[in-house]
Amino acid sequence: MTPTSDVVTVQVLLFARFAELLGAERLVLELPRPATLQSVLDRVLALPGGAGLPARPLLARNQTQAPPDTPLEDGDEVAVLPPLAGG
Amino acid sequence: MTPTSDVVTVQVLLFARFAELLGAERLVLELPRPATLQSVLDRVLALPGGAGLPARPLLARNQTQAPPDTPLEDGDEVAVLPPLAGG
Amino acid sequence: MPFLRESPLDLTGLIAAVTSPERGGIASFLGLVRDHHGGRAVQRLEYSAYAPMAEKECAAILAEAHERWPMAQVALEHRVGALEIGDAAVAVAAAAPHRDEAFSACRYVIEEVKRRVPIWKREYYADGTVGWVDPTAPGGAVPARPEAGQAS
Amino acid sequence: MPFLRESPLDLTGLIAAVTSPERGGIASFLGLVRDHHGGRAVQRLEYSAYAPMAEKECAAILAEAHERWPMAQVALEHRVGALEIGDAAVAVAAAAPHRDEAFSACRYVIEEVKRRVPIWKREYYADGTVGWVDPTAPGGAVPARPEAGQAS
Repeated sequence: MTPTSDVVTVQVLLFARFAELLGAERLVLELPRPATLQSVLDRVLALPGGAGLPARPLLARNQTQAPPDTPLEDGDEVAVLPPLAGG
Repeated sequence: MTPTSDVVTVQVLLFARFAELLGAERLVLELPRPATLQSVLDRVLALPGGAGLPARPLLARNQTQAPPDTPLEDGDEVAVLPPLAGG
Repeated sequence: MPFLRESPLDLTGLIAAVTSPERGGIASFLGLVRDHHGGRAVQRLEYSAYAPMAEKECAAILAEAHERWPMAQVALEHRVGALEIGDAAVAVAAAAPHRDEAFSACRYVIEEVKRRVPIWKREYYADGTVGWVDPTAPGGAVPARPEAGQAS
Repeated sequence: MPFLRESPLDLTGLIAAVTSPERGGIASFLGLVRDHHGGRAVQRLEYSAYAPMAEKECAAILAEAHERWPMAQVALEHRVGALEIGDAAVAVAAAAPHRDEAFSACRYVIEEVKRRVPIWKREYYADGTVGWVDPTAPGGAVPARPEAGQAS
């Protein structure tokens, strides 16, 4: 893949109830540039089981929470986070 | 001592720096009726070493903090308390 | 020093880790697994985490606490995996020269852990159902419908 | 169950005493003997108390906490006698169904203990002097002049 590639490839991590709904804990997605966290979310929501997710879940890029309009680079790690319940 | 006695006898407890200043941890005082915590304090302040005490220390009657005008009965336990420093 | 632990938490060890001769006030918090939630009897539960992000968030929270209360030293552990009723899920110890800083730092850390650290809790109820806890759900955190038959 | 103790305090025991399956949040406080006070190096200290009144005040404080936070259970111990640097002088553990009550009850109890319980602290300084701590003194709690030669 060259710097001029018109797609970005990202790894998408799913957790807890979201992983159950989609039947997967990890996806690899290819997205057309320019890609954002929202692009990932739109694809995830369209997958089988994706309708069970909330429209605006917490999102993280490379292990840091980030807003939906955050641009993505090739190789980014994206996470779609169910409501947090630690502590 | 009969109920009509015109004096009350109280035990006075001194602690910490106050006990050091007065050279005693316990006094027995006879006070003319009507006696109050202030009566005890006046007597204590007049004892040798009593001048080192503050004019308005915390006072307790029968193990409960009480104001200086609290009346005393025969047999009461009075305490003159230095500034508290627990915890 | 990972913040996520698969073995029982050790508050005494956390307290010892933050203590020093200058820091005379130590506030601590221990969150234990309760036997009920939202009116339902809980038998056991499982915590899972997005571990690398959870570790980063915990480290960031402690760094923030240290910035806000420079004299305070805070330690934190969060359990993951299978827990029984009464097990410690989270432990925080905050030591400082004065108790005000110790309490404030301790409270800050536990609040931020609950707010920001990517950890999830699956409860197993006495009636045989299971549910993912959702503190943001209206009307309570427990799923209204049993999920026992749900594919995983 | 006396609140005043002549032997080392046991926070773990206090926590165990207040814990129950319904009370999942436990806030605690430990006050340790520091190695300095008001800029002076402290080597050791002695706590003395008006014991019967101190016991009554401690019981009253816990009863007030229980009245204000009915779901909370609080335990308290205060050391008396000779203490070394790092020894625990006071320990409070407060358990409640939710952490807000636990922290509030814990904080209330330690503040009231400091404010109301008749206990006094005699510090032995590194320079050989001694002093009774007076938290109400202007400009600091430590006596300005050495008391080494003072009669007792």
